[in-house]
Formats: sequence, structure tokens, C-alpha cells
Amino acid sequence: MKPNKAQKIWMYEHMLVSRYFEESIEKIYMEGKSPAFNMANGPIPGEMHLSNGQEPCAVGVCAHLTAEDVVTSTHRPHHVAIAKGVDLDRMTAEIFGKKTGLSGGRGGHMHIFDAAVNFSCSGIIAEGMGPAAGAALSRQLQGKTGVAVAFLGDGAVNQGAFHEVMNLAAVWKLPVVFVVEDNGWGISVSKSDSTAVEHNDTRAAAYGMPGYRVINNDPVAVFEVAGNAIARARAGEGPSLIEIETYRLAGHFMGDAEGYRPDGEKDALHSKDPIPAMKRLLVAECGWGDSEELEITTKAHFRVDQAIQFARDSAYPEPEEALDKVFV
Amino acid sequence: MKPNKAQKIWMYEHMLVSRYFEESIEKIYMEGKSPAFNMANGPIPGEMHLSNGQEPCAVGVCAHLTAEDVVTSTHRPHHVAIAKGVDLDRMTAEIFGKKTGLSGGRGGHMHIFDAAVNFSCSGIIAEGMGPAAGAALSRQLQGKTGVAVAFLGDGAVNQGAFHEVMNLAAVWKLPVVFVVEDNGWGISVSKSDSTAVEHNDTRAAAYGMPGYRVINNDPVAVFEVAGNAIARARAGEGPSLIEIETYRLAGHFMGDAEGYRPDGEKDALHSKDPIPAMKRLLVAECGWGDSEELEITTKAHFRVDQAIQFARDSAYPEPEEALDKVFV
Amino acid sequence: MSDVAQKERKLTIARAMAEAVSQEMRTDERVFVMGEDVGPLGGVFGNTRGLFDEFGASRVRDTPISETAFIGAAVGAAADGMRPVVELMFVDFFGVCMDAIYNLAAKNSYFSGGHVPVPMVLMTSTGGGYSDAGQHSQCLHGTFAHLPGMKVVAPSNAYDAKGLMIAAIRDQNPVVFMFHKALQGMGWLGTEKGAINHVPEEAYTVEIGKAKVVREGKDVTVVGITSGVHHGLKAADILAEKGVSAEVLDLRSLVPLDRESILRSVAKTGRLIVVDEDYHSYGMSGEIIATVAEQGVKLHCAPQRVAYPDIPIPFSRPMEQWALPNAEKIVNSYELMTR
Amino acid sequence: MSDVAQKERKLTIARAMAEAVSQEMRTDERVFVMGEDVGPLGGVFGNTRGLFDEFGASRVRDTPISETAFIGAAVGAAADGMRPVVELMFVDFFGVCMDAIYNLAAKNSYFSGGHVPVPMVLMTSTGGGYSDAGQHSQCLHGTFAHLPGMKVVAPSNAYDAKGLMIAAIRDQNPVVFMFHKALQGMGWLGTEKGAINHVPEEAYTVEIGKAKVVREGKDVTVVGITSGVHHGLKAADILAEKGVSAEVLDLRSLVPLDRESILRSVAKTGRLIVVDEDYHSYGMSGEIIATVAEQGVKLHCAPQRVAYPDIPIPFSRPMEQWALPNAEKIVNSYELMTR
Ligand SMILES: Cc1ncc(C[n+]2csc(CCOP(=O)(O)OP(=O)(O)O)c2C)c(N)n1
Ligand SMILES: Cc1ncc(C[n+]2csc(CCOP(=O)(O)OP(=O)(O)O)c2C)c(N)n1
Ligand SMILES: [Mg+2]
Ligand SMILES: [Mg+2]
Repeated sequence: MKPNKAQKIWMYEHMLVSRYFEESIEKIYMEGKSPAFNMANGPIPGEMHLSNGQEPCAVGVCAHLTAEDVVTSTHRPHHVAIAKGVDLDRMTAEIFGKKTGLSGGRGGHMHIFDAAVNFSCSGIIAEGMGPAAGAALSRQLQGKTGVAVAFLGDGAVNQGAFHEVMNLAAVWKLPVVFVVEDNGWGISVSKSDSTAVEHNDTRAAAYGMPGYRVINNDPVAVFEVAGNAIARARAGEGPSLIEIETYRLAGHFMGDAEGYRPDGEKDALHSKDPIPAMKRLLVAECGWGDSEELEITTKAHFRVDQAIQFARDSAYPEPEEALDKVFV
Repeated sequence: MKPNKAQKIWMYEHMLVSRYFEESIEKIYMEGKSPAFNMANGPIPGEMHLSNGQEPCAVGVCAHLTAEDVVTSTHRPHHVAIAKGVDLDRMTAEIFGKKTGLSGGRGGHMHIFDAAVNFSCSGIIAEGMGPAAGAALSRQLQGKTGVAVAFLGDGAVNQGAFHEVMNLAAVWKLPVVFVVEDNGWGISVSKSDSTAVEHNDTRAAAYGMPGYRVINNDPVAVFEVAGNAIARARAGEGPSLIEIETYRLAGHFMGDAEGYRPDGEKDALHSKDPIPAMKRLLVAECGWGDSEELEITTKAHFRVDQAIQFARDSAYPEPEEALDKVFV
Repeated sequence: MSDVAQKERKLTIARAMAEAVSQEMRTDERVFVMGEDVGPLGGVFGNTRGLFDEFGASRVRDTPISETAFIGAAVGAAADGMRPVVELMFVDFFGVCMDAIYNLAAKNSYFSGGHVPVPMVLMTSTGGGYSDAGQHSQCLHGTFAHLPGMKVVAPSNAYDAKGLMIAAIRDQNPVVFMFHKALQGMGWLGTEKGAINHVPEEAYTVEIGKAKVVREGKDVTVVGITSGVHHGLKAADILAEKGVSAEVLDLRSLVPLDRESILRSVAKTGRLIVVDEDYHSYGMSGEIIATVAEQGVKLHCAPQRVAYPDIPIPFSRPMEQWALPNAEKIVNSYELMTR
Repeated sequence: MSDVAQKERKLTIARAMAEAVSQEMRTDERVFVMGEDVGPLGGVFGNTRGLFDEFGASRVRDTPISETAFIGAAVGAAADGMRPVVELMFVDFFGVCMDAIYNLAAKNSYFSGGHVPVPMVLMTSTGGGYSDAGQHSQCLHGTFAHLPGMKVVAPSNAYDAKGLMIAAIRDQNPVVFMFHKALQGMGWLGTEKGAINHVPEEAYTVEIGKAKVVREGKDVTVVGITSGVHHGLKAADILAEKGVSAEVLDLRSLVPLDRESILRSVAKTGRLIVVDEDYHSYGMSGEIIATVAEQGVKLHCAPQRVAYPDIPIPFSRPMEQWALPNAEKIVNSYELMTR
């Protein structure tokens, strides 16, 4: 299925929101961390994994999902969370560790939970696979609508959980789709140094599951392939695997010197930045002009700035709140 | 490569030894366990997983191995241990929990270790995969000869360790061969109810590894396929996966009522018992006669009876020895 | 009397567990069971017997040997409104799936600020004594109890097993339900008569986090769980013959831990012996003794523990039986502390 | 003096660990390194920096994100005569690979009757304090120490780090080497000055299983490991100003545990405070207190612990900092026990 104009614009808009969000987080993250870079300092402490460049994976898939559908994401979750419709104010407040955050500051950037849109993520590689399959099982058992999508990285495919869950989902014909964001790296280790096959879509055959690969980090191609896989899941025909060639434009996390990158890789990736590419497509196919661009950009910036203001204005939790919510 | 006469006889002989060993263990295991079957009682307490019917996997592979080659086996290890040349007296004593056992009675039937022939096994599903790959890595790093073979069951293929080790072995081109003993069952759960593909040889492609399937529990066919895979590993060309269709003629463990078996399965399997089949082959192809049969059977029984006598005659360890060998 | 006798309804822990799950499945559509061989076989240890026949293959699901997958799936199903009861066949296998248990099931409530609770039960068998060696005989309740976010219960008898299981299924939080193989009442694992007791037909709960004085006494408090409780009761009989009155406390739950009941009993008796089949160091026995020590409870003599030594569990019977806690060791411990 | 100053060779724990491994690799062909990002990157926490350049890709191996595979492989390589040093990037990830650690590496010596030793080192980072949240900030040394068959060491300073690492590599048994991120001396994780100390150039060992009195005192014994030692030292300074003389004991090793040194110190001071960044219950703090209690050491007051509460580690700074042990809590604990 091809995206119509509205869907293309929806994708572009969410790509813009996500990118501007990450750029803003990047700046704020550095507050209080210079001259001496110490992760513990600043308004956003701890690790920070930015998704710049990987927006196509998020929007191309989530364009087909509603709030009732379930998504599990990774340690690099912002773009997916935004495309899934997570409450941006409360997500930002969570990243700042504020009381108004989705989890009251208990989780932070690697632990974004928004029950209202069935989104969650985690910091352990491939850990979202099981819960996605389980949510899909829940819908199957209850005869309820809704599918589950598990996002994971190319490095995560080599984790045992991937194999176990792929097999289980296939044996039980669960309404779930597995989406591999292939940015070619697992921190400093390249996909080719860690993966025995060139591309992971070939691994779907090991589970009698359809496997697809999308190249060139193309949101429209992702939309088409994901649309079919998700429709298949909704129709009760079982799970699919999609590997998307995408670009990690930033470091693995903030503070990464990226010395492991081959010369020129960074520039080459930036020259293929999916956001200008998507804009060119809108201009070519959807009569996109400066006024539309200005309007959508302004709107995107406004939403993000508003969320960041909300986070900054929010209070920190009381220290003792650390003791709550261990059990409910 | 085809087995010559001597190799066929070697395989048959070790099949006989293994089978008679299991039949003897089966009898002895029941001593002290009737009328009330209590695992804790008798000369051989605890769980007992017999290998009756799976002898072809052991002899067809181990016919190509020497003492320096490394083998890791499973919770169902006797046939493989015998084919690998494990000290039968001390292995039997270990199964009886005697001081003269390979591990002084600390391990028992699921933990047979014979360093002299580089054999080990364990009670956790797919746990032998990593150590086999590691031994292969050790040989690769040291430029030493010798390959490693990991045996596992069809049920174990769905354990995460399988996936991780297959990938690692392929990426590092390790001299290791993975042998799946496909008896169609994981305790009471059938392969078809737990595995998303019909046969696991297809899963080798997920690691860019050659995958083979041997049907009909045929020792000669196993010999041929394993010979090629092991030669490939010795030549430094990397790992392979072999799935062997085999038969579990006994229950999962002693005491298993086997109510989960479809009607007639047990009889059908016994009618395909690989031992009489192998004898017919020797008769047809190697001029095998009653005298040869009598001689080899007598020899096999003698060896096993001797080992069992050794185990029975051996003393139990002193209780306090339980404290030794935690650290060396 | 005979009237009471008729009312007696003695069950094994295995049957009590299965009855609890089936009763909850009848009244609560959200409850379902997953695990290896929990279906037609009824569980290797009998605790799901009959469920497959009554509820069918979709609510009583045999799984592949993929603990990480199906326990992770249980977390996702629980988050989506179901009430999974999953089985890890032997606790010894926790090493292949602990992430799904301690990082996922146990922490999602906290990570989500309480918005995504994980109401699931993880059943798992523990314990040795029948020569199943070092990968099939461990208790490991201390390992689970050390990690925050999951409740940990372990019954010593069928009555508690049913009540704790129903309480666990109805709990909004992940509950690890550890059943000791020697107490299951499966003939082939031997039978501890003391674990087979009266179980009411109707559904009832035993509150999670409350210990129980299973025998009153005034000279020494013996604290234990599962098998340790039965060793303690046998020791109390022997001590009684020697004129010593031992109180036996069944913790029943390690998380939450009923520290009050421990302190109350020890304050009364002035002596403490902790019995634990789990490994000696950095586990339950140390925690119980520390609980009493840090409160400054006045004792007549130093508290002692009868725990499993810090060694893998040996296969050979003489070595394993020697290493296990038992009534004699408890009696000796008492005599040493009062010498 | 200036002469001594020149001889001073201050290193961070990260550099001391890398130096120890490189020196052993030079003298022992069997030693090699495996883990995620241990190669060109030099380890996320700097403890393999320089090794790849000196020894190359075959002896310093980046792995896929497959902990079960490469730790299991380390066991097989060790059994085959090699001396692998493998890294589990964060101890929080133990849940995906604990079977290979506790059932395989830790038990093969026992299962083989001592015929197949497993001489390997598992390096893993621990600890929080920099807002890395609940899956990247745990200590968990109690979890490893509870399970038999592996030695567990954790240095508080660079001198011990080098000596313990060399001892671990030369040990015939599996050794879990836990290094605390806040003590690594990586600027981006903050810097604990007290962890950076003089490290002799030549190879040397620190005996595994021996605690060290890092500050002598007579009024109270503060027992800790890694970060806890530094909290204890800071508390001792504060207490000194109040005229209280605190002795600080750095355990350095949890398995084997140097119970003698603990008892000796507490017998002298008559007071005990255990500091632990690992979870409060069923862990190290309970074991240390029980060790003293069961020996009946006469104390002036009840022993206390300053440990991490039984909650997942929160991300938000005010909550995490409030939950962590620190010098003030130790001082308060002392003042409460002596009030
Ligand atoms: C089980 C586990 N092992 C290791 C890590 C440390 N780690 C965090 S992110 C990462 C790289 C992941 O690579 P990939 O899956 O490709 O995702 P990407 O970072 O490229 O988005 C690693 C190794 C972890 N979080 N969990
Ligand atoms: C990790 C793990 N999960 C479950 C078990 C329990 N278990 C022992 S044998 C077995 C079945 C194994 O089936 P398969 O691998 O086909 O070997 P087979 O018994 O058929 O020889 C199971 C589930 C185990 N030992 N380890
Ligand atoms: Mg990647
Ligand atoms: Mg099988």
C-alpha cells in the first residue's frame, strides 16, 4: 500500500518533531556538562541515545498504528515514542527526571512508559521482544483487535531473546511485527563484524516467517512494507520481520567520540539525511511549498519547545517518592 | 566419504555397547524403586535419561573424532560418551555415585567429564554450545589441531544459546560442528508443536552456515555427512549444522509414562530399531555372520558387565568429600 | 471426631496448586497458564494436572524450551490485562531467563510509575534430596528475594500452597511461587507427610507476607521455609523429648518478609536457629540473623544457622544427604548453643 | 619527600586494570580478552584501552551482543587450556547470561571432580550515582557471592585493582572481577580521587580473600567494599572531628570472605556498621552482620547497616542520591547507635 498525501505529510511532520526534539535534547544535555563532561551533571543526567537519522523507521511503521496497538522500543526510543503518540510533555519531563514525568522520574530516557498509547521501551538489548509477543498473545486470547510491534537494533538480532521470541511468535501465529533498525553499528562494533549474514531479513526463514528488507532509509518504502506486514498481522496471518537500512547520524550515546567510524562515513550519512530527502519528495509529489514548510516546522518547534518548557517548569519529585510504585 | 568395513564394524560395535549399557542401567535403576517408584532410592538415584535408539548419532559422528577432539553432550549423554571413548568403568562408577567415578560422584549421569578424551555434558538445555565454540576458538587461537562437536536435542534448538553460539561460531569461522539429535520430542512436547520450521537444517542459512539433514536414523548416512562437516572444520573452513532424524525408544526419563505418544508410535519406532538394521547391513555388505555377531556381542556385554561390576564394587565417597573441588 | 475426620480433605501441594489455578481460571477469564509440559502432561511436578482437559490448549499452553521468550511474553500479556501463570520447570534454570524476571517483570511497575503493573505468577520448583545433582536441586530463594520488585512465596504445606497461589494470582504484582520438590507429594520424589494436609474445597487466600507459628514454644525459635519447616518440626519433637520447647516459624514468604513475627518469637524465646536449604552465605539465613541482631533483641546465646554449605549440590547420596539440613543438625545446634 | 613524590605513579582503576591484563598477556600466551567494545574502543569503561593496538584482533576480540555465547565460549576455552578475560559490560545484564556464569563456569570444576578447572576472569561494571537508572546502576555483588563456585572480588582503588586482576588471571578458578563505575576514574563518570593511587610498574598480586584495614580506629568498625569504602573513609574523617575513631575495613573480596578480619576488628571496636550499595535484604550487609552475631562477639550496641533500599534504582537525581549510601548516613548511624 502506498501512502497518500496526508500520510506522507504525517510522516514528515513526525520526522521533524522527532529531529527537533533530539536536537533540543542534545543541547540541553550538554548544559552543565562542560568544560568537564560528566554524565551525572546537568538538567539531563545519565546516558542519552539520540535517534537522529532513524526517523523513517518510526514514522513508516507507526503510520499504520493506533493507540490500541502495542509498541515496544529500545534504549534509543524517542523517535518511535513520538511517532506512536506518546505524551510529549510528560515524556520530556521524564527525561528531565521530573515529578510530572510519565513515571514520575523513576525511569528516565531508557524507560518511557505511556499506557495510554501502549508504548514502552527498555535498556536491555532485545528485551522488548518478549513483551511484544505477549501483548500479541493477549489480543489473540481475548479476541481483541490490535497488533504489537517490537523495535530492535541490528546488534540486538544476535541476542538469544530474538531467536526464542521469533520462534514462539511463529509457532503461535501471533499478531506481531518485528522491526530491525539497522544502523550498521552496535556501539563501536559494526554489523559485519558481529553478524554472520549480510542482512537479517534472511533470518526470517529460520522461523517460516516472511522477511523484508528496506534500503536507503526511505520512509515511503518503510510505509509500504510495514503496511503489508501489519495488515497481515491484523488479518491473523501471523508475524513478520522487517529490517530497515537506517542511519545513526549521532554517536551511540552523547559523549561518544565515534573514532571507530571509517573516514567519511559521517559526512556520507549526513548527505543522505532522510529529512531533506522527505521534503524533496513532498515538493515533487505533493506540491509542497515554503508556506507549508514554514507552517509545519513552526508547529513542530512549537510542540517541542512547549514540552521542554513544561519539563523545565516542572518540579523534581520528593526524594522519598523513590520508595513508591515498587509494588502497586 | 563412505565408511569402510572396519568403520562400519566400529560403529556397530559401539552401538551394541551403548545399547547393552542402557539396558543394563535401566534394570539397575529400577532396583530398590519398586513397588513404590521413588527416584531417591536404589543404586542409581536421581533422573535417568536413556539414549536407546539414538546410537547412530553418536557413532556416525564420533567415528571421525580422536581423543584430542572436543565433544559436549546433553542430559542424554551415554551413547555419545561411549562413542567418544570415555572411560566406561569410571563413567559407570560416576553414574552410581561412587568414589571411583570420573568426578568422584559429584556429577552423576548428567555431568560426565572425561578430560582424557575431552568429553563433557550438562543438564541445562543447549548449555554445551558455548563451551564447544570456546574449545574450537582455543584451538584456532593456539593453531592447534582438533575440532569441537556440540550435540543437542531438537528441543534445544529453540533455546537462545543456540542462536547466539551459531552466530558467533560463523562470524569467527570456528572449527566446530553442531549436531542436533532430532528425536521429535522435548519431554512431552513434540517438535512440531514447538518449532516454527519443519527441520532445523534450514536454520543454518540464518548463519551463512551449511546445514544438513540425515533421515531414517541411518548410521552410515550420519557417517558420510558428519565426515564432510568435520573435514570442513579441520580444514579451517568453518562450522556446520547437522540435524539427524533419530528415535527415542525409551521415555524421556525413567518413570515417564509416555502418555503423550500417538498410538503406535512406540511400536513403529521399535520396528525401525537401528541396531538390527545395522546388523542387516553388515550381513549384506560385509559378510557378517553368526560367529562375528557372537564375538562382537560377547565382547560388548563383557565390557559393560565389567564396568558395572567395577561400579558396584567401588566404595562411596566419604560425605565430607562433598566440600572438595569447588575450587582447585 | 469422626465427623471432623469426614470433613478432612487432605491434598498434596501439587494438587492444591492445580486446584487453586483451576478455580481462578473458572472465575477469571484473564488467567492462563504457560510453560514446558504444563499441558497434557500436567506439569513435570503435577501442579497443572487436569487444567488442559478442563480449559484447553489456548489457556493451558505448552511452550518451546524458550524461557526468555515465554516469561517475557507473560510480562507483555500481564501488562495488556491478562493474568499469566507461568512455570520455570526447575529454579536452577533461572540463569537462562533471569533478565525477563528481575529486569522486566520485577521492574516495570516502578519504571512506569505504577501505571503498568505486572500481575503474573512465576511457579518454579526448588530443592533436592533425591540425587538430581547440581543443576536440578537448588533452592535459590535467596537469589530471588535479594532483587527488588517481585514478591517471593514458598509453601510448606498444601493448605498454604492453595491459599498463597490464589493470593498470588489475584495480586497486582509479580509473585514468584517456589514449590519444593520433596514436598510436592509426587510419590516418585518421596513424600513428606507433613506437607499433605486439609485443604478446603472453596477458594481462599493466605496473605502474602505473613509468617506463621506452626508450633509454639518458649526455649528456642526455629525459623525456616519449605523443607526447613519440616526439619524444624521434627527437631522440635526430638527437643521436646529432651524437655526443650521449640517454637517453629514458617516464613511462607520472603518478600515481603514478616520481620515482626520473627522478632516477636525470638524476643520470647531468646534463642534463634535459622534453617535453610539454600546456600549458606549471602542469603536467607544471614538476613534473618541480621534482622534480629540489628534490632538488638536480647538473646541468651548467639544465633545459629543450619544452612546448605557453599558448594554445588553433589550427586552421590552420601555426600548430598550429609550436606542437607536436617532435624539432627538443628538439635545439635541447640545443644551447642546451650552448652 | 620530593624523591618519594617522583616515585609516585598514580593510576585510575581503569588504567590499572588494562595494565594488569596487558602485563599478563605479554608473559602468558594463553591470556586473551573477549567482550563487547573491548577492542579498538578499549572498553566502554576504559579497562581494555591499548590492548587491541598491542595484541591485535585475535587476542582482543570484540563480540556480538551475545553474552551467553561468548561467556560460554570462555568456559570452553578455559577448559581447553586458555585463560580468557571476558567482559560483561554492565553487571545489570547478568540476567541474559547467568547460566553460563553460575551453572557452567562456577560448577564445572566440581562436576568434573577438579579435573576440568575453569581459569577465567569475568570483568563487569557495577554501581550508580550518575542517573543511569534501574538497568544500568546496580551492584549485585551479593547475587554473585551467594552462588558457589566463583570467587568474587571488587577493588576500591587502583593498586588493589591491578593486584587483584593479576591474581584473578593467574587463579585456576573463575573469578568475577566487579569494578565500580564511579571509581573507574573515567572523567565522564565523575572521579573519586581516593580510588586513584600509586601503582607499581611491575606485575604484582593482591591475595584474593584478604580484607584490608584502610584506616585504623578503635570506636567503630565500618565494613564496606568498592564505593562503600570511600563513604566509610569520608565518614571516618567526619567522626574524627567529633572525637570518634572509626576503623574502616575494605573487604576487597566477597568470595572467599575474610571473616577473621571482620571479627578481629569488631572484637576490638565493639561496634559495627556495614555499608553496601547493593540491595539491603538477602545480601552482603546481612551476611556481615550475621557473621559477627553468630560468633557471639560482644558488642556495645546493635550492629547497623547503611545499604541501598530494596527498590529499583530511580533515574531522577534527587531520588537516586537520596537512596544511595553516603558518609552522612554512616555518621548518623553511629550517632544513633551510641545515643
Ligand atoms: C543484554 C545487553 N547487552 C549489552 C548491552 C549494552 N548495549 C547497549 S546499546 C548496545 C548496542 C546495541 O546495538 P543495536 O541493537 O544495533 O542498537 P543501536 O544502539 O544501534 O540503536 C549495547 C551493546 C545491553 N544494554 N544489553
Ligand atoms: C534451560 C532448560 N530448560 C528446560 C530444561 C528441562 N528439560 C530437560 S530435558 C528437556 C527436553 C529436551 O528436549 P531435547 O532438546 O529435544 O532433548 P531430548 O530430551 O529429546 O534428548 C527439558 C525441557 C532444562 N534442562 N534446561
Ligand atoms: Mg545498531
Ligand atoms: Mg528431542
